[in-house]
Amino acid sequence: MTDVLDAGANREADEVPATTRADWTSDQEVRWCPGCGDYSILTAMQLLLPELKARREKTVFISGIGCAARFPYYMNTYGVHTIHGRAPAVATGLAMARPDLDVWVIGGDGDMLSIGGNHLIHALRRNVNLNILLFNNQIYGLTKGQFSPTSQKGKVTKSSPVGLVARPFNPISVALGSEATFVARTHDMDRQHMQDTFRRAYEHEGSAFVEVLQNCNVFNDGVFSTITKKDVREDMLIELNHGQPILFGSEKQYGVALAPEGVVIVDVAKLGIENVMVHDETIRNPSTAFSLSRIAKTPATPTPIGVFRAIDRDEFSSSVAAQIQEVQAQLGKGDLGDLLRSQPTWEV
Amino acid sequence: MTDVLDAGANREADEVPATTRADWTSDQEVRWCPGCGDYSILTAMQLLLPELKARREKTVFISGIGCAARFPYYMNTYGVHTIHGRAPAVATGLAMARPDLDVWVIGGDGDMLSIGGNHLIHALRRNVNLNILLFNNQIYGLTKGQFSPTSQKGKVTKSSPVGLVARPFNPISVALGSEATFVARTHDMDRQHMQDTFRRAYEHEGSAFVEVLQNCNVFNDGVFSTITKKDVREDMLIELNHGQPILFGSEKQYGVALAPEGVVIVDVAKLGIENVMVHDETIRNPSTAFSLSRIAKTPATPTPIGVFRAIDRDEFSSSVAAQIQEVQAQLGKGDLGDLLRSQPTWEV
Amino acid sequence: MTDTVDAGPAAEAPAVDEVIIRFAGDSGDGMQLTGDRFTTASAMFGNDLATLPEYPAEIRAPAGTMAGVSAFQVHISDHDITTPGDAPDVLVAMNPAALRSDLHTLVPGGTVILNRDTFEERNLAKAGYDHNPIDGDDLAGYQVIEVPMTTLTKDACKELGVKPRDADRSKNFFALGLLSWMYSRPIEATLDWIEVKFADRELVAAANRAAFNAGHAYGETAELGSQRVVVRKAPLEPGTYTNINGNTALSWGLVAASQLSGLPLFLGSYPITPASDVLHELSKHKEFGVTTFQAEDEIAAVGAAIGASYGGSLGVTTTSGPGVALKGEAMGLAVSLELPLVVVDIQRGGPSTGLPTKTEAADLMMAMYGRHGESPVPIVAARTPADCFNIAIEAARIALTHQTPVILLSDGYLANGSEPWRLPEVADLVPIDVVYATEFNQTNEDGEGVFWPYLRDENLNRPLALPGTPDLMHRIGGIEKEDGTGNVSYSPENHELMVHLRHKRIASIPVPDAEVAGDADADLLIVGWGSTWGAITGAVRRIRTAGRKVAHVHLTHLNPLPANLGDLLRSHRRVMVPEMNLGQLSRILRAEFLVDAEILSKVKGQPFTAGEIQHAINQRLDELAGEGS
Amino acid sequence: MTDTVDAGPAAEAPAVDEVIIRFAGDSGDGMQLTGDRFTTASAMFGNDLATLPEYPAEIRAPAGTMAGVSAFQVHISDHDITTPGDAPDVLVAMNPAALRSDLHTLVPGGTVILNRDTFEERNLAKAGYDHNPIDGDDLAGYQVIEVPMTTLTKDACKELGVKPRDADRSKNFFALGLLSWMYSRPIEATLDWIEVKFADRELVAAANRAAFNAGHAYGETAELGSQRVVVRKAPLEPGTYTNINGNTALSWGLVAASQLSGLPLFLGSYPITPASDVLHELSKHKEFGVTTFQAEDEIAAVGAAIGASYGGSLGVTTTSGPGVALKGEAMGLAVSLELPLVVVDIQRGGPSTGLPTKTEAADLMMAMYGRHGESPVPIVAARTPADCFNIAIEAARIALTHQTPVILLSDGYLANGSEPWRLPEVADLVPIDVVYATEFNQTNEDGEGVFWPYLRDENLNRPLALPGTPDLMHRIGGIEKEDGTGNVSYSPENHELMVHLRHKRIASIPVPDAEVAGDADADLLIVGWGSTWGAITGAVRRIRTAGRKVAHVHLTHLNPLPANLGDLLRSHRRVMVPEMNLGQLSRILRAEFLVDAEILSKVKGQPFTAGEIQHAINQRLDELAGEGS
Ligand SMILES: Cc1ncc(C[n+]2csc(CCOP(=O)(O)OP(=O)(O)O)c2C)c(N)n1
Ligand SMILES: Cc1ncc(C[n+]2csc(CCOP(=O)(O)OP(=O)(O)O)c2C)c(N)n1
Ligand code: SF4
Ligand code: SF4
Ligand SMILES: [Mg+2]
Ligand SMILES: [Mg+2]
Repeated sequence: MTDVLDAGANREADEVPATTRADWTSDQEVRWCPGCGDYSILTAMQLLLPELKARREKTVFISGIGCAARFPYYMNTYGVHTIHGRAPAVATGLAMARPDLDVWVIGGDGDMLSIGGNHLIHALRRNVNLNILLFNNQIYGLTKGQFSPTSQKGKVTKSSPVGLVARPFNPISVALGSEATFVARTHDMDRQHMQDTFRRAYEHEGSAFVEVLQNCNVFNDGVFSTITKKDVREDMLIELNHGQPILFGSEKQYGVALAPEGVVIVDVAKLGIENVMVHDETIRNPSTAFSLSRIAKTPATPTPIGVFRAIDRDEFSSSVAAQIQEVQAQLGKGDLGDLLRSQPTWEV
Repeated sequence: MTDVLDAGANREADEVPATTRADWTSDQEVRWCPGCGDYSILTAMQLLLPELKARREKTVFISGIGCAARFPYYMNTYGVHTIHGRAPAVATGLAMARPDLDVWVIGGDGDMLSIGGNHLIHALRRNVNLNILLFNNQIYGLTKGQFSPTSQKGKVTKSSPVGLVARPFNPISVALGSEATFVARTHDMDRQHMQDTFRRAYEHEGSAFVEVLQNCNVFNDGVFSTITKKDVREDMLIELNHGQPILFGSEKQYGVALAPEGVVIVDVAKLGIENVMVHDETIRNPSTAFSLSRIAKTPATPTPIGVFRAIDRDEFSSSVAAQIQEVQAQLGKGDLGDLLRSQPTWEV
Repeated sequence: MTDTVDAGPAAEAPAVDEVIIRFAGDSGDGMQLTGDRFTTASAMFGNDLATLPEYPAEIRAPAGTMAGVSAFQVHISDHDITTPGDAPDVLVAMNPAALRSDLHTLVPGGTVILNRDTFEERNLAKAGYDHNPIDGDDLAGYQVIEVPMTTLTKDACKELGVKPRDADRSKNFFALGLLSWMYSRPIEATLDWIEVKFADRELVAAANRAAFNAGHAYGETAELGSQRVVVRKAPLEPGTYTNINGNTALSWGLVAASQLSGLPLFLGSYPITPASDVLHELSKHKEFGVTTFQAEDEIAAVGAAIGASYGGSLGVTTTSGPGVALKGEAMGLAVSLELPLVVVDIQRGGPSTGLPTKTEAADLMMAMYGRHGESPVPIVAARTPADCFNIAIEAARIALTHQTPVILLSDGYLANGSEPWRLPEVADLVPIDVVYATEFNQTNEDGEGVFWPYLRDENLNRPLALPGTPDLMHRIGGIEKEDGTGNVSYSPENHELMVHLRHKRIASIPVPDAEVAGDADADLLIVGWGSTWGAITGAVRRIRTAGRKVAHVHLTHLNPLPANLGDLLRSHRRVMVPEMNLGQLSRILRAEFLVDAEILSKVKGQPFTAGEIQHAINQRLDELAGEGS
Repeated sequence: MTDTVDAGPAAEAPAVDEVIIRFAGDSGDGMQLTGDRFTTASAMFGNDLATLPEYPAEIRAPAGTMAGVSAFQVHISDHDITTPGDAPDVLVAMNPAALRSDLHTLVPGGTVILNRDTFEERNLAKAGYDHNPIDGDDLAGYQVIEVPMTTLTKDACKELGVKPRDADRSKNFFALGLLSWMYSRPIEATLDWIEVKFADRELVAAANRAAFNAGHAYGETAELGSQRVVVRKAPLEPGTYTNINGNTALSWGLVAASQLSGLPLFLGSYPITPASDVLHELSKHKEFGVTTFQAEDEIAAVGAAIGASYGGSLGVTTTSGPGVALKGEAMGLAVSLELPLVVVDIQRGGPSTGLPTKTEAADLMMAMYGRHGESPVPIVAARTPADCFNIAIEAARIALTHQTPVILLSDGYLANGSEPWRLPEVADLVPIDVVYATEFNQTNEDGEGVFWPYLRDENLNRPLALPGTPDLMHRIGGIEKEDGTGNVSYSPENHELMVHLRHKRIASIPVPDAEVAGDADADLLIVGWGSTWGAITGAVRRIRTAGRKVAHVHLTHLNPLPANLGDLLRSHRRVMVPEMNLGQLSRILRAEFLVDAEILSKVKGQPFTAGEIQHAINQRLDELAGEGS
């Protein structure tokens, strides 16, 4: 067992053997509905990890319950399919115990924003080294079609037969309100963008939160098609690129600019390119990122994708470990006999 | 029982008898530590409710567990001291069942942001008609001094003997990230400000979230004294007043202004009063309010108090009730016999 | 929508007293719908019946594989029956996977009807066959009817202009037509239903109609004449019937309880299989003033139900095992607050996520003990799908008249299974009397009226004063409180008093005496609870028909237990408790009555068959006879 | 820090064999500290002892009221004792509220030492006295020693320049000095302790020292000579001793288990009374590589412990009843995953929030059954404060060697109570052998090595392969899985197999046989578990000393039960089970062994006294004698 844990230390030492997608594919039959957006996310991941030169034995997928949460079964890595909503909690313990691992957390909008909302926001606040992917299909897929906390107001579902009354969360806003250090959005129709985003998440030290817009073609088909379909993307997806002006549209004719009430979409020709906002992921104040998260009011209006925020901050597990190391450096490793004698003792 | 529920309907009809603080004071001995900030919050509430011409029998305090959560026992109203973290959930059910009541939710930073964080953000998202007061003392008082999710990084407590590793939530940011329609902050050293703020919360239709900075003189004494003590307030508290430029300091020499990375504190003389931000609670986009919530980085730097955001939006319980009324208006009140025959039947 | 139907044109076909048919195919093949329509037609024809839908675990498995098989078993008869049948007489297999997965359930010599078109290489491989079973020995000993259902359906649809791919989706109606012919089912109701259901998709309606007619005609023309039989009407009690599943019955029972008590129904729930349908059903009934609240999790769901109950609603929360495990702390609060609350647990296979779509009854002990401290709650259990209606009312009645959370246990089998239900007269349902306090009930030292929220009546129950009631303002909470005043109290004596009071007031809730079915003087007593009722009853009938004696007691109330139960248990030489767990009721009986109650356990995610219980009874009777001699 | 102390100057004082002293005062009066110091001095002197701290419920009550009374009872003796005593011989009452609340606990004729200065109008009123008890009949029948402690303390401090208000805070040291004189306690250790404790607050140290000396001198000078006695050393087994409370012992036991197993200790916890001190204590021991994680709630706490355990740590979660009620679902996950996990429940008064600072032992049934489905877990319980050390190791040993969650039951009485503990030799502690898989354990159809996470060994346990182990990548989850491969499986047969395997592997965990204390041939057997050990043992000793026969079995393992228990139970005419609940172990014994085990219940938030159990035993013995004759 010491070997296993120490293997982490030597990780950089040995060369990582080259792998292919097949190496990352488990022997389990994939059991999502034909056409489900989850397939393309799985593919993106299975293609990315070989590129990252990740080690399969050092990679763990932790999930809750839901269609999305079946993900770990299909990865030829370590994996735990836990219980509904609790994946961030289980993953936090694992990441703390084993800083040598790459821990991915996978869950749906119900799993991580409904029952698991609290664990999610606390993991983000703590900045635990987790790559958290929330597959947002704005519905409960596995339980066959109830609304979720990201479903749009008015939505008719099995549990809202005359239309949903409540307004949804904006997952990016929730994450930013919870002090997340890395916040991004991507979607299941663009494999390259997913890979780029997942790569960034992987490289981030601390909690990386990625919302993946995902189509549930059985219970919520086409909910993102107004923005993610190939032919509308240019006009409807606002790609955020660090250091670049935020422009979109077939001619890059639209841009994003600061306004008193937050950032707004502007006509570049009218406003002048020099007034278009240049995206900076690294601003420590999350206000601008938050403002960007508010551009899209529904999944049918232009929506930013890419990395909203990516800042450096002490990672939780390593800070915890550092405290332990400091104490041990100061006091030496604990001796059980001494501990037992640490209160007043007497001899008989 | 019909009488009781109907009493709500006639509420406006009868004149509300004048009450005094004594009428709102229960016969139970108050059991907080001498000097606890909770006393002044209690006083503020007991003084405010007579002014509001509220009815005692229509007022319910729902709390979780913690020192703060003892609050209901001391109010001569209806009250339920529930379990740790669940007050927003219980209150949601009550508010939905009884739109005629004024439901207040009281809890500490542990109760509502640690174990109860998820219920809080969902109540805010739904915009249920609750007045939610979070007594933030940045500590677990009742369990005698562990850190809470609002405790500052580095804080030494019983459960963080060599200093707390994680960064805190900013309750205002959390609330705004959760779509809260009313978000405010006040503190236990200023009775008038508390009353003004609680009054606004009371008048708001939907979830009103108020963070009350509260001193726990036993386990976290003076944590807010750098900003709330009488002699420093002018310089350290930034009062937000709707329609007014955001100014503070003994000479109103400081102000708040928009900057690319969010709002910042400025020297009025240098920047010119005309560039100081005029506070507008009613902007629907929460970005500016969020930005304001980020001004104070620790409880020792200038901190905005007052109402950050107050917008109108469909209240949850009444929307739910409206759906029922609509269906009933359309179909008439349900008949049980018809229900039983609503599937194919046959005679034997 | 009451239809009267006659026996139809097939009156001349030979009669059989019952038949068990199992429709099996891919999840995408519409087997649940097919089974459901066949059931409805049979119900309306006048048979007694029972159904067992079985669908794959939550996730949608790859088409054509064993994991993707969805089945629906229906038992129809000319007499009173209680189970969906031990083993089907007929298996309709829409693809090789269905055949492979379900053939073993068929009775020896039974009939297999298969869709010939699907038995080609790709599908055979997906099903895991390395050969074609039609050509091998697999089907030896069965009667096999091969029908090219896909082809025939497509042919029938061709002239309608339906694309072949779309026509393929109608092949289940072909099967339904064929089976309707074989069992002489009335066809009008089905054709009408197609009309209504697909009213806004005319082409689909036409295709389904064409497929159904083609299937029906196929029986006539394909020399299957010898297969045609009729199952005559069962001598059911006169009345209006509907075919109902457990979750619908339960939902309606909750609506009924709301009407009977005059309290608005508030459901706080979080979706979970197999309980979600109650949330769906109740969400549809806003005309009854029902409020449904899909909460962020199970704890919020029960919390909101408690809040609503405190406000004067009938507060209900519905879930399955994992949800109940989460609600324990909040239920303890309701115990301490002494507030009415109905907690519905539609049990499924456990532990943990377990087998979400499969049935089990292993949550009884959690219902009894799944809370910290001494935290007693009444428990009731439904025995048949239709019984869920009564039990929902009973649970609400206990909750509202004794100010206590009540746990109602159903299970996946009852939830989705159905049976004909003779509709009760609404006027015959007993109102639930709910009284709220409106006046002071005590005088303080100064002679002023005051309200004591924990002043107990003769049943040890406390008065509930709803918020909004003038003058009766008071505070309650989960901390121990003084009996009477309800003030927080840490007194040792008071705590002991309250622990005993809470225990006693639940233990003394009146419940009807247990009734013995079968032979009161039998050596062997079978004690059951919940959905085992059907299988036990079926078994007991068979045993007695065979001339042996056996007694059966079925418990509706699991806490408190009927007062006469101990005597009943002791008046038989041997007691056996069939349970879908490892022996939970039997442990309770042993602890309570020191009776050597023996478990007959089945934990396979499937209900007992009558045959399994019959076999176990015969074994015990043989042993007893041996001992006796 | 080992001190050796001799009997001191009071050797000539008359000896008594034991004394029970109760220090009582306002929460602000420092009674816990006073009791603690007196205890330490007595321990170091060589007495056997047991303590019972009692503090008000969580909230800080108004000063001077009954609700604010804090007390500390200590029992010191020259022989082996097992309880903090039935009724104190001496009550030290620092204010009227303390007198009023605790006087009734005193033995008839006992001694009351009171702080005269506090018996003035305001304090009397706050305590609810309408007269001064010193002047009334209240104290008739007791020996009363009135001491103006406040005045004398202030006087003693005056010359030090301590403000009177600050001096007032030292009056508990006056009381401690006085009692130290009365019971001839060594004083050096206390004076040293003051030095160290208040090292950085010199004036406080000086005030406390002055007050202590003044109290000690007061005994000498105030003609209290006749009160002076000595309680001689107890003949304890030779060794190094420390005085330890249950929560500290438990924390150290967990550290020891980590050392013995070579696994890092990971504690996921959420603060809750009376368990928080374990979190506090373990947070201090980073030198042992202990990671403590204060989670956002109890579910996250157990979730993180499961995650850490999966990663190769010793995963532990600590809480009290309400927390366990929340952890049920996650514990079910650990059952299904078959992962090691220790769940510590420091029981308190319930249901719901209940009596957070009071003791109770009513979570046994929840430990057994508080999860959905068949979800068995081993359960162990500690019997004394020091025993918490052993039990923590035992719980970890079972968890780590059988890959299962284990529930450890302690309670508020053990958690805060203390006793002298002979320190074990570290070398004598038995290592915990943990083996992780590092190699393939199966060959697939293609002859390649594969890893099957649910391939069982002869104890039915599965291999654990830690993430990071090359090649052994595999997936586990809470859905039912195929035995062997661990793949998701919905097969009925496999599910039944797994349910039985999970049951059997827990049921067959080897636990030591139960041992009988007392008379093996007695008619009456007392069966206990947990913290009742002290009171039962004390009672059994008294009964036997009085010449009657009684047997005592105390269970450490509650699931599975010792193999010989059934025979033991059946070999006595009568079985009585004292429990701080309404009969939870007795129900288990009844169900398991069909033995008429009778409950002796106490649910007052307080431990049994030996006298209460002695009384009940005598009653039963009388009845048995009657029957026998
Ligand atoms: C404690 C608990 N509550 C409820 C469920 C039922 N359940 C399973 S998945 C799910 C939600 C699925 O939605 P989402 O998380 O959005 O995932 P998706 O299926 O859409 O990918 C629910 C409610 C459960 N398994 N456990
Ligand atoms: C389920 C549960 N977990 C833990 C506790 C213990 N507990 C009581 S109050 C509290 C936190 C108190 O802190 P906070 O909410 O900030 O309130 P404060 O006392 O500071 O006002 C905790 C952890 C409990 N009562 N119930
Ligand atoms: S239900 Fe929706 S989310 Fe789930 S597998 Fe099917 S398409 Fe995908
Ligand atoms: S512990 Fe702190 S918050 Fe609690 S009553 Fe005392 S001072 Fe107030
Ligand atoms: Mg989803
Ligand atoms: Mg607090």
